[in-house]
Amino acid sequence: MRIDHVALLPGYAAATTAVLVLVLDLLFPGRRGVVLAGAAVGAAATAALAFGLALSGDEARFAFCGSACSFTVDGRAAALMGVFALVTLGVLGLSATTRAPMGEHCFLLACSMTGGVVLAGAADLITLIVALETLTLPLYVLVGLRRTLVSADAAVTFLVVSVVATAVSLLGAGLLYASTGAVHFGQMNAAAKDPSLRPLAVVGCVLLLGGLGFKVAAVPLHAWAPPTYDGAPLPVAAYLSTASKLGGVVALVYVSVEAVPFEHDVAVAALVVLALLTMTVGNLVALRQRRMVRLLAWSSIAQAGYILAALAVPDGGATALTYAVFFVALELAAFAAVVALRTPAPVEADARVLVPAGGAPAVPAAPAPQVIDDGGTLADYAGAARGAPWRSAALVLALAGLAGLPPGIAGLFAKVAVVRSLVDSDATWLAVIVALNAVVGLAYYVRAGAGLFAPAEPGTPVRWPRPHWTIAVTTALIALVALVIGFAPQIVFDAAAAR
Amino acid sequence: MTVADALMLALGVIAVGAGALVVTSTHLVRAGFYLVVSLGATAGLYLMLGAELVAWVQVLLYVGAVVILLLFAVMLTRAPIGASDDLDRPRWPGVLIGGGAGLGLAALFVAAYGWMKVPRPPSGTAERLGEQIFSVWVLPFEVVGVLLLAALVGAIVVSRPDIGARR
Amino acid sequence: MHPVIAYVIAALLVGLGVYGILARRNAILVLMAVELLLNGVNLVLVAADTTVKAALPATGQAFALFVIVLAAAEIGVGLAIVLQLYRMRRSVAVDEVPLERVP
Amino acid sequence: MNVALAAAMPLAPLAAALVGFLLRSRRSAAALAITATSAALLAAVILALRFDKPVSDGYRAADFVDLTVEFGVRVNGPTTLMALAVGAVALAVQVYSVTYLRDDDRYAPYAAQVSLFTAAMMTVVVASDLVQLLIGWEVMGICSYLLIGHDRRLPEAPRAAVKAFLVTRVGDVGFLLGIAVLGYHAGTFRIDDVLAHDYTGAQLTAACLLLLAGVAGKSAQFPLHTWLPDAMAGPTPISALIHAATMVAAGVYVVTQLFPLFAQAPAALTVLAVMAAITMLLGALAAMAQADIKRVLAWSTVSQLGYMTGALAVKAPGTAMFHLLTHAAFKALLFLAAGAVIHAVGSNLISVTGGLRRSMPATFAATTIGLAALAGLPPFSGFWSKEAILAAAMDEGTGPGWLVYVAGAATVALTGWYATSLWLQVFLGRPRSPAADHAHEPGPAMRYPVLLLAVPAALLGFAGLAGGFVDRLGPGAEEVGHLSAALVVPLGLALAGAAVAWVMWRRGRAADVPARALLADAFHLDAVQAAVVSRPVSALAGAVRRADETAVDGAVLGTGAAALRSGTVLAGAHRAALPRAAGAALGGALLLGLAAILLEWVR
Amino acid sequence: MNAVLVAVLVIPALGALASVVIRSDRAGRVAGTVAAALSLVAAALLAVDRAPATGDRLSPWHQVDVAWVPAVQLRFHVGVDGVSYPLVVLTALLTLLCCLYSLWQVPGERNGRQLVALLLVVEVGIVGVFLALDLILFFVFFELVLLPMYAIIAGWGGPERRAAARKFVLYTLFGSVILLVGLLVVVTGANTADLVTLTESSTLGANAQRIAFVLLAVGFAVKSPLWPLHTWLPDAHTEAPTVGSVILAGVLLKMGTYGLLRIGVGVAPDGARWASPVLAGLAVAAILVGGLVCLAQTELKRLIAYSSVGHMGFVLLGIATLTTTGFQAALIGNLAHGVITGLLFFLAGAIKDRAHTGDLGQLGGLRETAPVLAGLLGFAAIASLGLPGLAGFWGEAFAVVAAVQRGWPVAAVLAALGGALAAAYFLRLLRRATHGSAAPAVVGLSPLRRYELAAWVPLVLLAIALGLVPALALTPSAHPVRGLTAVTHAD
Repeated sequence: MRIDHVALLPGYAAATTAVLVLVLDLLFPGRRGVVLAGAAVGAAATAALAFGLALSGDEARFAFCGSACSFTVDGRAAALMGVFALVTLGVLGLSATTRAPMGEHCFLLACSMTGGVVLAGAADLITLIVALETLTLPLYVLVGLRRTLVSADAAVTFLVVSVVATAVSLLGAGLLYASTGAVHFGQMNAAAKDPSLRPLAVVGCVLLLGGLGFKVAAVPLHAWAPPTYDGAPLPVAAYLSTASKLGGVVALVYVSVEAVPFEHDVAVAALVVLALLTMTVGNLVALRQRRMVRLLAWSSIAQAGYILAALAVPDGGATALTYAVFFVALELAAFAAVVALRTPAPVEADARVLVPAGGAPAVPAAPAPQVIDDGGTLADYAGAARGAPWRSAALVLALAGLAGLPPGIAGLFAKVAVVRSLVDSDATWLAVIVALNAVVGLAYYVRAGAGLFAPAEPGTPVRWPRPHWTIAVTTALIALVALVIGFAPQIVFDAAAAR
Repeated sequence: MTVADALMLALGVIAVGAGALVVTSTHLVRAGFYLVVSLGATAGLYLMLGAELVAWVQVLLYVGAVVILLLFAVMLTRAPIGASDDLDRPRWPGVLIGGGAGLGLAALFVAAYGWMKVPRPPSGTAERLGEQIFSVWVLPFEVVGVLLLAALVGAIVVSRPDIGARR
Repeated sequence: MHPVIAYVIAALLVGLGVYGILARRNAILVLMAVELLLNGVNLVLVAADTTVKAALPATGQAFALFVIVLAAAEIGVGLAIVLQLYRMRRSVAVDEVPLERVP
Repeated sequence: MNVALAAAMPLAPLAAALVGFLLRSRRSAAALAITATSAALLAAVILALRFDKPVSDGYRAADFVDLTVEFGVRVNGPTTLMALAVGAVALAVQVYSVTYLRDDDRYAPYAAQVSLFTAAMMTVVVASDLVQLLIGWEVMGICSYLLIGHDRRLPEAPRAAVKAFLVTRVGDVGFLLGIAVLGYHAGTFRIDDVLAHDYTGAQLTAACLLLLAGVAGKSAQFPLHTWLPDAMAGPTPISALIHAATMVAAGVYVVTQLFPLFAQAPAALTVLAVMAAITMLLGALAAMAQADIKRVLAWSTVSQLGYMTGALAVKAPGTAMFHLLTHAAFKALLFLAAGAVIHAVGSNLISVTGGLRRSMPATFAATTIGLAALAGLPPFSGFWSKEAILAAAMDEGTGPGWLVYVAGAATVALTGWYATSLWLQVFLGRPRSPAADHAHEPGPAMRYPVLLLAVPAALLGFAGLAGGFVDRLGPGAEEVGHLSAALVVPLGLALAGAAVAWVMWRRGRAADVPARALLADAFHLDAVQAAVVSRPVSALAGAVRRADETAVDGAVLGTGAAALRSGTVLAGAHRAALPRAAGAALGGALLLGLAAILLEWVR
Repeated sequence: MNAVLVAVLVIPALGALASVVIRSDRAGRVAGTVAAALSLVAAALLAVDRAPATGDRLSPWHQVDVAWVPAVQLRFHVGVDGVSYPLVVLTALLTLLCCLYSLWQVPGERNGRQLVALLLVVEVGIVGVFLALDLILFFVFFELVLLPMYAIIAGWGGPERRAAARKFVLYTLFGSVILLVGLLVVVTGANTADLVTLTESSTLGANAQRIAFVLLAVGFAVKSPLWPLHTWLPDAHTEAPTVGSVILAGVLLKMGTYGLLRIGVGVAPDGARWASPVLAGLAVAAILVGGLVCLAQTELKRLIAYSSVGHMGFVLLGIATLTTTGFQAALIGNLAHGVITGLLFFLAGAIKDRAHTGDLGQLGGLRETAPVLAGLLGFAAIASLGLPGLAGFWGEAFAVVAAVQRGWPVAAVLAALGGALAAAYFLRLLRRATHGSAAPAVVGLSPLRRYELAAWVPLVLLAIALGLVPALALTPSAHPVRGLTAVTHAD
């Protein structure tokens, strides 16, 4: 039983962060700033350790090795750990004005981060699924913490679909074990000789991938995403659409590339089907969205489709991860800009949204309009370009990047990478479909972006209050990162390819 | 057709039957109790398959905790104790997909294993399993710890609105 | 003994769980159905130990343990959330929870 | 030196034109234009005097790698004569215009456009490269367009201008293609090299026929002649310069320059002969029935151009050249004189003139000379050139030759008729309107050019007796200056025509020609053209536009709309409750599993 | 000199930045204009001390080659040669003129510095496209143009601007994504994205070349635009502000034709030869359709836009012939169309701004009320109908010659007739707009301003210069063009 604790350092750091937050919350009740700072420091430390690990050496590190290891940290895994930590850091930065209890908010985020960090290194199905569950479960709660009808609905939707999906992937994992007799990626690969058990393996593989598809909101396991994002507090929605999705991508890559290459063509077939459905449905429905967050949600569904498409070709894993990282940066930038633009109203407003136990409407009620604490409709952004030019610029940058156009060059390179890997493995037809979907995508990104420049309709007093300074700084930093990796994308490409 | 098979069949019939009642009964509370029965029967099956530890954990955790939780929830949601007819939605999707899944899987297993015969697994695997968990599976074990802690805190913070009101 | 019996039972449990998830209106009943489904999965895992030549014996049982714990955690949080929903709506009927939202 | 002189002929007016477009005051504009034109004329004169042997020089202007275009000059006998004629007429017109456009506030651009035209015509004359020639050729066309449209008072002017340009442009399509064929096979567009190149018969026939299309357009040959009569909407001096003396003759000139090619393409020459025969008869017949002085002259121009092309058709380019020069002289004279008459009576209509003999003696004398030359009465210039053409046609002897001869002879009679008739109606008898009563001679600036032009119109024919001149006309000028007994036939016909006209005039029925309406409308060829070309094209245009907007663009918009609709449908599918999400997830998983199994089985 | 090469790209970018960050509107516009002027100087400087020709197909005068993203084989490899140089200068010139124009006149008089900044960004993109010697880099610059142009149309355009801008951006993006696939087919097939290498020694299989060329051709055809992929153009032109139309018609369309020649033909010569008849057929169709639609068109800017379809048809016909004559004709045709149509749109904008209508039915008698404007319009129209002696002639006449050369008499005849059609609709335009008696709409027009003349006169002079001295454009490109045809005829 070999355990390389260096490999585990980021994990330890993450878990410690969670505990630290809990302690701080006890020691300094009501001191939101302290708790937030503590969590941020922890996340930063995790990120630092992870990237240090990534740069430390070329050879991979292993832990918990019996006949096979259940935890492997190579350059790619370490970098992914770092990304998880950074995303968490960013979301923490955006949470300064969240109306959720800060202690629990930060604690749950830290737990989720722990799940992500472990997931990045997971090398067997059990660890993978447990880590993934750790990444997800705190989010049920976080989604519900807005304590409005909408967010309660969102939480339940998320919970039910997620539980179902977990069950499906567990069933798949079970069938895989039943057919291969192993759960460690390497060994599963080696096993699976018995032809009579192949059907089990096939179905298991497909079910596992399908279940994991839920995390990236792949059609048909996508329907939870829009209501959940829209109901969740904005920072949590940001986290859902970035870290959580990245987790799904990592899991998919590990499973399809590491665990079940022996069922590769089946996996590919499944992934292609998922990819086509996902990108097309996502883009088409996004065309009809009127609410900013829902539009982002549907667009992120479509983006997941591109990732799946990349996964569907041999050695598309690196491309998929690359795309995912670019996407995470841009999506986070978009949400950051939305948060910065939609600065929550004063706290007193709470009383109006918090439906007191007892007298609640039995029918779904629209949220109290006078309280700005969600993404709002596209029309709500009219005049932003004039009132808040820099925040709008950040949003436009992010949207352009998501559409794959300059100035968001990161997105452009992401698209190029995916199309390239598709063309490279003679899936030109799929490349063309991806390309055409990008056109549909631009249609709604442009609509959202142009909304910022539309003149604010008279009557509604549109004011753009200065955001909390942490939100401002975080937004600036994230936008900067999104811009910079556009000009130095090779970093990401290398990290995604490093083994 | 050995004794073991007969026993397994019997337990299986109980488990499945109770399960069927769980998803069809018009009494919330009774559904909970049927769930206990079904889970218990499954625990028996675990024993037959030589997985004592799993069986006992099942009994303790599920029958002891989960079902109690469920029943509390039933009460807290002021659900009618008696029969209520609004528990079910249109059945056909469930029948279609559920039936498809169950029968499909069953067919799959039958096709895969047929009437294969295996020696009855030796009992007393508990300690082996225990040490395995604390050696090979210690990482997921630790992570599960974090997970449970998160679940605990989460459950508390969600179910106590006054926390949200605190600043 | 013939493991196929266990497997078929597991399959049927899974099917019942799926049916329950789709056919029940009450969120709590839905969660019960999920338990049933996961129970089926566990049975598959445990039964697998008897049939497959495992690289590491009893892996299925270990897996099953973890699944039980995961299920428990999910139920815990899940019920809390369902209760919150009940506070908001005075009802736990899942088909009153809309996916679409009128802006 | 000769090269420099030749280059100066187009460049001087060109410079004047470019500067002239910026000028405002009419005085400076007039001074500039006249100076430049005089310079060009002077250069032409010196060149004509100094000319000894053909020269050609130029520089590579455009490099298309395996084809090159050269700008340069190419001087030979006909060049010098043509340059002389162009320069002289241009100068006369410039001077004449100063007075004629006395009260026109857009005189300055007018003068610049005339200068530009002069430059373009000179370019055609001296061009050493087919593409360079094409440049001059088309710039002439645009100038003609601009100048026809100059008169803002005439509502029909813009239409006539557009028609003139478009009809010639259609011909130029052929011209361009012909040049392309020649240049492509020869690998160059230099005229000397093209003439030297050895083409296959098919290539030559194709190229020559294509070139003829352009010639027909510019030189108003049937069936592309319809623009010339309408072009009379332009100011009279323009009609004299462009639509009588120079531009319309350019087609003939170009053929003479390229004649070695045509000589090897008998098919093209036959076509040319038919074209010429129809054109001269058509022109003469139409001229008989016109009520408008300028239109009479315009149709007579068409008919005379028919003579020239006829000469070309019978392989007598020199003779054609000769007639070109004499025609330039007397037709310019006639137009300018007509301008004086119109200026005096304030109308183009013959019916308002009459008895101008006394009030406008100078104009009367000049017109008499011009008409006599037109009718081909000895000893005026027209007589000599026309005789030469008919003689050449007779010598040719073949079918085309006879065709040209017969048509020519018939045309002589008709020409005699309408020339005399015009002369009698305008100048003799009694004034038929108060305006004609008070008519008076125009100012000197208009009078002297007329009188000066009268000199060559009267005497240019005798140049045909001078050997040196005949040599300059280039090949195929054998008949020039040689009178034979055969000339009694056309002469007699001409006199007969004149006599008939006199008789009819005496009876006061000068105007009522048989089938007047038909002839006046030139056999309704305009209507035919409109029905066959114009209206179908505009109908097609409308159809294409509709198709482009509904079908092509419709497909695009349809795609967008379809995407939106399907988006709506799919979004509608999500307007449901939570269980559908779970159902979708489970159902999807189930379907994936089944699909996988099927995939497994088919393998 | 390589510093200058980079400067041509950097100066406008900095200018754009400056004009955005500077608070005062006026100062911002001035800063941008200065940057445009500097970039024009830099662009002009590119012609001096050229490197000796190394290859015989593509040998840049100057080049900069830096690794950027090895993972997608992207190198920052830019260079200029005889084919791209004139276009670069034209781009810089037109941008400068548009900036000058915007110094005084901005539609709606709202935030002109942003407009100037966008113009400069567009310049960066277009110049980058012309300079790029790496396929992926080419694509990056190709995409860079999209959103700024969208913003120009949507921000400063006419009443229907939103729809038009939307159509523009989506349609052209459709083109460029197809283009991307084509480029990547080439890159993955030849395992390099370096244009010089690919052009000098194409290792692409015949089949790959065909697929690649079809995809590339579709991509570039949308941009050019080639019938029947042209319908975004009329709307965009009609709604765009004057400067937008000028840039759009003047240089943006050239990215398509340039790309088709430089990349389509240069990289996939076999594919080009295989597809050239179809391309020629579509080009001729474009010429005729463009002409006929113009003949039935009643809106000034729309008419000019459709005339662009026809003119670009000539350019594409020239390229399709795959002869040196055709290529040279295409290149000079590009320049001529840029100059003349730019001028036409300037004039159309001036007329619409004054008369408040572009409907030919309501215009008329312009030469009575605004003789200079009418004269310039006449000049531009005559130049645009391909009158010999002006810029437009060479491209169109020699496209026809090239068709004859290639042995496509029918195409030649139809194209030449298309030329006659051009004359028809332009003279119709002049007759409707300038001749006749003054219509009420054109009575009392404000006189021409000095800055307007300043923006137009260079184009007028250029049109004359290119017409009389075509060598200006033809000489530098002679060498590379010879090389290109050497590729396409290597059987």
